[in-house]
Amino acid sequence: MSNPYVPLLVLMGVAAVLALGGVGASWIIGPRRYNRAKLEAYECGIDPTPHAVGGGRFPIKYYLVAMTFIIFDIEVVFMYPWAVAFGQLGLFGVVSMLTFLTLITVPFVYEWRRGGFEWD
Amino acid sequence: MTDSTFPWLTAMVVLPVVGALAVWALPAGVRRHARHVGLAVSLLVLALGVGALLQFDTGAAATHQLADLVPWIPAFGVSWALAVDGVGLSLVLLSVVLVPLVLLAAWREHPDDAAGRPGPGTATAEAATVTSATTAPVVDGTRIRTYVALVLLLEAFMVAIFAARDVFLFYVLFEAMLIPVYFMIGMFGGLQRRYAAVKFLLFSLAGGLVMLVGVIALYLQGPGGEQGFLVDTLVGAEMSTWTERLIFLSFFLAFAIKAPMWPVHTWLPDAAEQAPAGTSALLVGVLDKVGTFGMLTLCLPLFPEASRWAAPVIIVLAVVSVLYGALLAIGQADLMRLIAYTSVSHFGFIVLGIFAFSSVSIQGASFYMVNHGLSTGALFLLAGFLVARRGSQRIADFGGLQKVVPVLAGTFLVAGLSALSLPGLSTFVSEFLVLVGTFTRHPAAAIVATTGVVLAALYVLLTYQRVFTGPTRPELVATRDLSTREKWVVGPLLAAMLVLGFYPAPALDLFREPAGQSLEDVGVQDSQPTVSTVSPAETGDHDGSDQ
Amino acid sequence: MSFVAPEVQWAALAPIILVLGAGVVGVLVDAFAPRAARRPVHIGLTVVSLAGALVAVALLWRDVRADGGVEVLGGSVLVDGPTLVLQGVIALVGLVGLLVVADRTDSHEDAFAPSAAAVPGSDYEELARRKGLTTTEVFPLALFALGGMMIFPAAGNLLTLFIALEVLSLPLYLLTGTARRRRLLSQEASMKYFLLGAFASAFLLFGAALVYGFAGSVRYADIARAVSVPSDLDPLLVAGSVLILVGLLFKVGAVPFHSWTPDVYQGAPTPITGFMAAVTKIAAFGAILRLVYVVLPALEWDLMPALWGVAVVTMLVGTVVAIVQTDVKRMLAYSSIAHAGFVLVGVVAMTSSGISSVLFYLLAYGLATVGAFAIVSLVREVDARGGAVVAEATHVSQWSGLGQRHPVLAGAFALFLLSFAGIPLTGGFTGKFAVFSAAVEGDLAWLAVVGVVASAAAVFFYVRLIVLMFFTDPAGTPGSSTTVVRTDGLTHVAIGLGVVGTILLGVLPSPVLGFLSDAAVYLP
Amino acid sequence: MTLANYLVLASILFTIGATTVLVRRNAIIVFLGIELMLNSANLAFVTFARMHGDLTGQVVAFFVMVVAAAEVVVGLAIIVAIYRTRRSASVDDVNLLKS
Amino acid sequence: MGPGVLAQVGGTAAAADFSNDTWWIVAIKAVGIVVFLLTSVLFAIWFERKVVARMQIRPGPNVHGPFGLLQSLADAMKLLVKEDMNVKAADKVVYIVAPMISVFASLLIFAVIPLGPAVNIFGVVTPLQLTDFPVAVLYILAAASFGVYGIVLGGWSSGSTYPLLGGVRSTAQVISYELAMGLSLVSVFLLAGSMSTSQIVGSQQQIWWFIPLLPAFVIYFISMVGEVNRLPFDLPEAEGELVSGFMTEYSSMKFAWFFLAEYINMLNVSAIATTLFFGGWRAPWPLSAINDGMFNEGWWPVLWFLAKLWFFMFLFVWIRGTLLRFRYDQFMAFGWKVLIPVALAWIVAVAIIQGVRQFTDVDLRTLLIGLAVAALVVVGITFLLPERRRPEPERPDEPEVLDAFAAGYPVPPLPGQVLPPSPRRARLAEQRAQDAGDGPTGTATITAAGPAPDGTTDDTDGEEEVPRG
Repeated sequence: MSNPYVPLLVLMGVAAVLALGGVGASWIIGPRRYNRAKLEAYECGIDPTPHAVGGGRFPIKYYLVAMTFIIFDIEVVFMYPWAVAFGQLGLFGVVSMLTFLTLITVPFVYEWRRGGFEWD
Repeated sequence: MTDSTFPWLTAMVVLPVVGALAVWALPAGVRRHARHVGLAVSLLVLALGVGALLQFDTGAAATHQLADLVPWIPAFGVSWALAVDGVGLSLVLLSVVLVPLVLLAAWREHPDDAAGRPGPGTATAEAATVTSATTAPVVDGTRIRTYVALVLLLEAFMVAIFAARDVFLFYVLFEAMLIPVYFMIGMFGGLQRRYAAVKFLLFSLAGGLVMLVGVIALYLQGPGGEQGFLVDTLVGAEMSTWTERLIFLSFFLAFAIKAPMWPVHTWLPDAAEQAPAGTSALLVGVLDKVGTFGMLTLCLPLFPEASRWAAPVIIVLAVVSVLYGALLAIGQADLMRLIAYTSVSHFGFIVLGIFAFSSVSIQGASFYMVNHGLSTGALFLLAGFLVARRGSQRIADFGGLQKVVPVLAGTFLVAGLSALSLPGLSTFVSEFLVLVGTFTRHPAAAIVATTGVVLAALYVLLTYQRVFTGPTRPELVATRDLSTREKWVVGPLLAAMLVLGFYPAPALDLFREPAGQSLEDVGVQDSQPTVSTVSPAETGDHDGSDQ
Repeated sequence: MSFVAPEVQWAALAPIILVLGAGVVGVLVDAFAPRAARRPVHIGLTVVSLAGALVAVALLWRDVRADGGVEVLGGSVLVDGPTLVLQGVIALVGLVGLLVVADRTDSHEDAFAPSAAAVPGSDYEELARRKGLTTTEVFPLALFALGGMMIFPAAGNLLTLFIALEVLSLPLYLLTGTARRRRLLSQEASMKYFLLGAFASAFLLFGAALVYGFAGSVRYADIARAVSVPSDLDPLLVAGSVLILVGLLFKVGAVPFHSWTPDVYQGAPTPITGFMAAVTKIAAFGAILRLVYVVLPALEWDLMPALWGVAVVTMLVGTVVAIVQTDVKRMLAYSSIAHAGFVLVGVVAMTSSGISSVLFYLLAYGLATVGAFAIVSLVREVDARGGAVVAEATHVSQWSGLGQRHPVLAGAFALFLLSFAGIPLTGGFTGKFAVFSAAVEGDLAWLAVVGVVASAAAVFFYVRLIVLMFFTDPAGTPGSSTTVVRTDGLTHVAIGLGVVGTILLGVLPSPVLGFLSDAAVYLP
Repeated sequence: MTLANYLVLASILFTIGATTVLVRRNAIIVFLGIELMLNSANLAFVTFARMHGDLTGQVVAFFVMVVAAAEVVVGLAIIVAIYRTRRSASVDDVNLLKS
Repeated sequence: MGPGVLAQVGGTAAAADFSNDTWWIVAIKAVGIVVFLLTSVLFAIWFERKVVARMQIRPGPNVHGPFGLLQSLADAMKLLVKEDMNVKAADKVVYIVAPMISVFASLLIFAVIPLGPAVNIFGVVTPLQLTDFPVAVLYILAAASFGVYGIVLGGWSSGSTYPLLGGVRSTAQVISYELAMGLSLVSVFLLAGSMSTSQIVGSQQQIWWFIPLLPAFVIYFISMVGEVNRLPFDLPEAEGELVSGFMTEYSSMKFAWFFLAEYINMLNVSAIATTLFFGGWRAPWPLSAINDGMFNEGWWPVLWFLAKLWFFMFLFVWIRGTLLRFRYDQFMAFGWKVLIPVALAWIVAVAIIQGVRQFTDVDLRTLLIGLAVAALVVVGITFLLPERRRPEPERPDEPEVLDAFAAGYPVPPLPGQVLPPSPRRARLAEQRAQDAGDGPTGTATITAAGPAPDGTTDDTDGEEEVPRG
């Protein structure tokens, strides 16, 4: 098996079959006795909040987290190859990565100071 | 006279610029003295002009003298090159003479100036503008310093352009002088001043930009280098026939717009109608000469072949201009428009003279330029006085003024007669020379153009009759006659016309040799040498022809 | 496989590092400095860094003149004559532009929102307004943009080009959305700019990929070598270079790719509009110049006709559409489109004078643009009821009579307009003359003719504004509709610099022209 | 499977992305189209890198990922700001500025 | 941290050799992984319930099968035969696919986890690992991130408020802690010189990385708990607030998949911790020395691996039994303000130490002394810095008088509010004032002192008067 990714495909196939099969099996086996209340969204028995239907709103802070995550995730992506090749890059690599980290830290500090990580 | 290395021409350019800046920067308290400063400066320039005239060697009028040559933009091959031959000098003098008169003419037309309101935009100022605009295009008092500064700036440009010996410099000035005129019309003109100003600017700029292409192309045809734009460098440049013709056309179009020739004259009546009288006098009297001056000093020497090629068409256009201008002048109801149309006719004569290619006609055309400046300047200024008194430009609003204001009527008549080239006035000499010179080469054109003289008599005399004769209209009874100041304004002009009419020889001396030189440049021989006033021996040593 | 650490000539990067470093420090200032101290510190930082960049450019110029330039970072950045000129011009014009950005008005109606992140009309915004906050982040953002712009024309490979493009664009997208007044307009302009800008940069990137596929390298020098040898892959190359040019032409607002310009110019805070109109164009044309003159000259027969067409259409559309505009900022936007066309005329000349003429034009245009928008930022509407100064008066009718009330300011604006129109004795004329003569020299006389026709038509709308300012009576009683707001004076300094520069470049352009023709030599 | 197929795929993706940008009116979708274009360019870069046996293309792809991330952040910030202002993210609604 | 260990960096261990694998070996391994995970989950659920029960001093499941071991199986069967509902407001396709994504992604990670060294399966010598490649850890992270889609899509597509908030919360949580997790792994790669799991395990022959990289391991451990939404970080499910969060609208097998995915993910992160920090399948120290490494060969290592794996599983349960749930802001603050900065600082420290050691002539002792001095200096400086005074929370100077009936129905006063004096009391006060009888100022004694002179400082810029148009 020369290509290391082929086994992955096999596993994915098995996993997919399992995932589909499980739901399918319960669909076949399970009883079906619906009524209106069962199909309503769950809100402790009172009528569902209308705005939740079709994509509700949620606090803006989540966007902020997502954006911050994207930036830092990219940073991490850069650090992996650097870490693996650490021995070959020499001092130049160390200094470059430290510079890079410094530059990444600056906005991090900025966001921190400006309350980007406060959850209120 | 004095140190011969004194840069007369440059001084005559720099002085008004400095004066304009000084006037513009006058502190708030003394702004009403702007006209004093302006007049003083313009008189100083006039003095310099006289000095330059004395310094000028009339014996070698075809040579460009009093030269100043400094590199300006070597990267483009542009130099600050000023020098004048006879024609240029005469036009420079015409400019520096007219400017103080124009300033003087505007002296009292801002009665509220003494209030000296520094803050612009108060309600009364607006009211004043509106009323003055409805009655007459007079100079608003609070903006006197702007007006004076603009006039001085314009003077600098005028002097420089008639002396420019660098094509690029000529072009730059050609365009730059539009700006002060534009503001003069737009800020101080009549009700339709915006329209007129924009029309003027767009026409001139369009022509100028076409010329710009020609300028660039011409440079590339020439030898180039750091003085590649000098006229002397460019004369005789090798170029293919059609290149030459196209470049010629680009230049000619710009000049034809400037010296309003039919059919690109339409901006002039509007501009003249709306501009204040002084501005019109400068605009038509001097500024538009840049067009004919350019034809004479740039087109002919730079594009001899193309000039010969285009001459028949141009002559036809010129004749059409003569007749068209005269005919329309007859039908005008507005005094200023009328004068403007007469100018269209006169410019037709000048162009005709230039492109008839005889030394006599060219000499006549050169002289015509000066004379037309004097007579039209006087007419506009006088018409301005009239309009200021009546508050209207409509000819129909006048009548019978002769009895009330005899001096005004008399001077107007003289100026008008000069416009129809009555013998004894200087215009007669020039017009006669033009027609004679033209006749030698294009008899038909000359004959047709001569009818323009008859038409001229019609429009001048009709106008005089409608304005000054007949029963005096009741509302005009109290009209003032010319004041001393106003007499001082028109007096010099009339005097000059008379003097040059009876004794044109000194002026003609200035033009004779340049005319011969032009003819030689364009490569045409006089068809009837006997008529020539040029001695053949003097034509060989022009500095620009022997490249 | 062994890795050899590259040797970096840091000195040659000094201008870029100074500016970007100041941006980084600026972020820290915003993080740590007390609120009251932020603005002064930012102004000091900005001025010092840009002045330092100018000095660095001047110092580098000696070496570059001697040896023609250096390749830094393995050819990623090329420091040669045009690079230094453009960096200097960018730093200079950027400095002037940032003076306007930095200014504050007496009426506390600044150009920038108290808190750009706040929802307009929300309590939070009201609170920020009452506390007198301003978005001081504009300074570091502008510095980052400037840093990107300084890299842009120096880029020596397609990757650097792309990165620089993004570094300069992203801050501008944000800056566009920070206007204090008409927030929604501003934000929408920001979004439009962002979407279209990202779209264009995607084109550039895909083009870069194709060119990389053709040449097997992203270095300009290698590509140029590969381009000169005909091969089967030529379609790849042509498609790639066209896509790259599309991305760049977008940045300069050339015509098929111009649709963002008027909206963004109108929506952005006016100081930012001036800043970006001037400096972005300089940087983007710098990049185009290098690409056209160094990388793709062998493709002249394939690309030039397209560029000619773009130049013609740009000039004509910019001019014609500007004529019908009634908003000053939109009009200036279309005028800037037309100017992009004029500059393109110089670019396609393909002569060495083409390079220097473009550089000169950009300098003249940049100074006048910054000055013009600075003036626009000062002319404000007055609230009819309270008499308070509110938003900028950008409708042309509101400018009527300005020349009578504020003759000096209106005079300066008229000067800038005349410079745009290319009236002699202004920098604009010298620039136009330079590019047109370069075009004629490059056997493109017809293009110069089109350019001349377009500039003749363009005069119309510039003149119309002058007519309004000087020849029309102001509407209403004085100060009731339109006024000029008083400021700390930085804007006036910028306007003054613009006026002086415009006149000097018009009357005595010789030293600059001489210098530029010396500098207009690219590293191979 | 030849490498050229990857190029065809990249071109198709690029076209889809560009079409999305031009046709769809929702800002987020337009934005996704742009991301698709960037990634198709990445694919092209990596494929060419493989063809030329040269690492540059892969390095470029890395940088492009970073840039795309930065673009996402800036773009989302702008879109969210408008969204909060207008409670809508459709490009059609952005009509204050005539296009 | 012996010098020998660190010197090993640079010479990376050999990767596992898969060249002998045939298609049926691969199939066996793949199916084996899935079966292993499913049974492990069943066991884990029982294990958790049992352990928690013991901690709470109760028996836990003990009815079905020996020790109640079949309890989980029974639960699973129950879910399978339950009614399968699709909520009306749901976005149908996404709603159904979301749980599948979750379980699908969670099943993938074990593909690159080495359960043991090369063994002989039906005559084929093959490593006890489905596959491996140079960026295996990157693959793990990718698969883990993919799993988040299941949660967020499930929450979004349900068309209901609780799931939406739960899904978003969960996403924010996972991505926040994924950063710290990713950063903590960097130092492992740095020392191991590889991202291939088998090579990382191979590189831990001398020492398990959790010893020299203890801070990284701690960060990893914390973030792995956060990553799988377990107590004390189980905010997305937070029964008290969100009634199970993103799973609220799910029932039957779809619910089972989410549930399954959560437990598989616990196994996953435990396996990763084992592989990256605890030597993978390697025998613990005293055993590894026995008989020339006998316990590191053959099928023995599977035992060590499972032991370590279940050690981590036990920790999960232990924590659940011990700790309380975080508040959401505490949780996010902890992630962003503690874990990530510490992780960054740790990377810098490792990079500097390794850089100086490898590329310069400075020896370790000097380096450590230098670092200690630097640390002391920094600490000293922090002592010198003036302590930031926390701004006093704004206390309302005077209790606000509440009009209890303003809304039309009576409401009780909030903190800082007081009810107005009752009419009777007011009369009384008036009476007293008159008794004092010395002037009209008397009434001032009971009314609040006038409005506090605040706000004046804000007004100095004079912006108040500017109307907004």
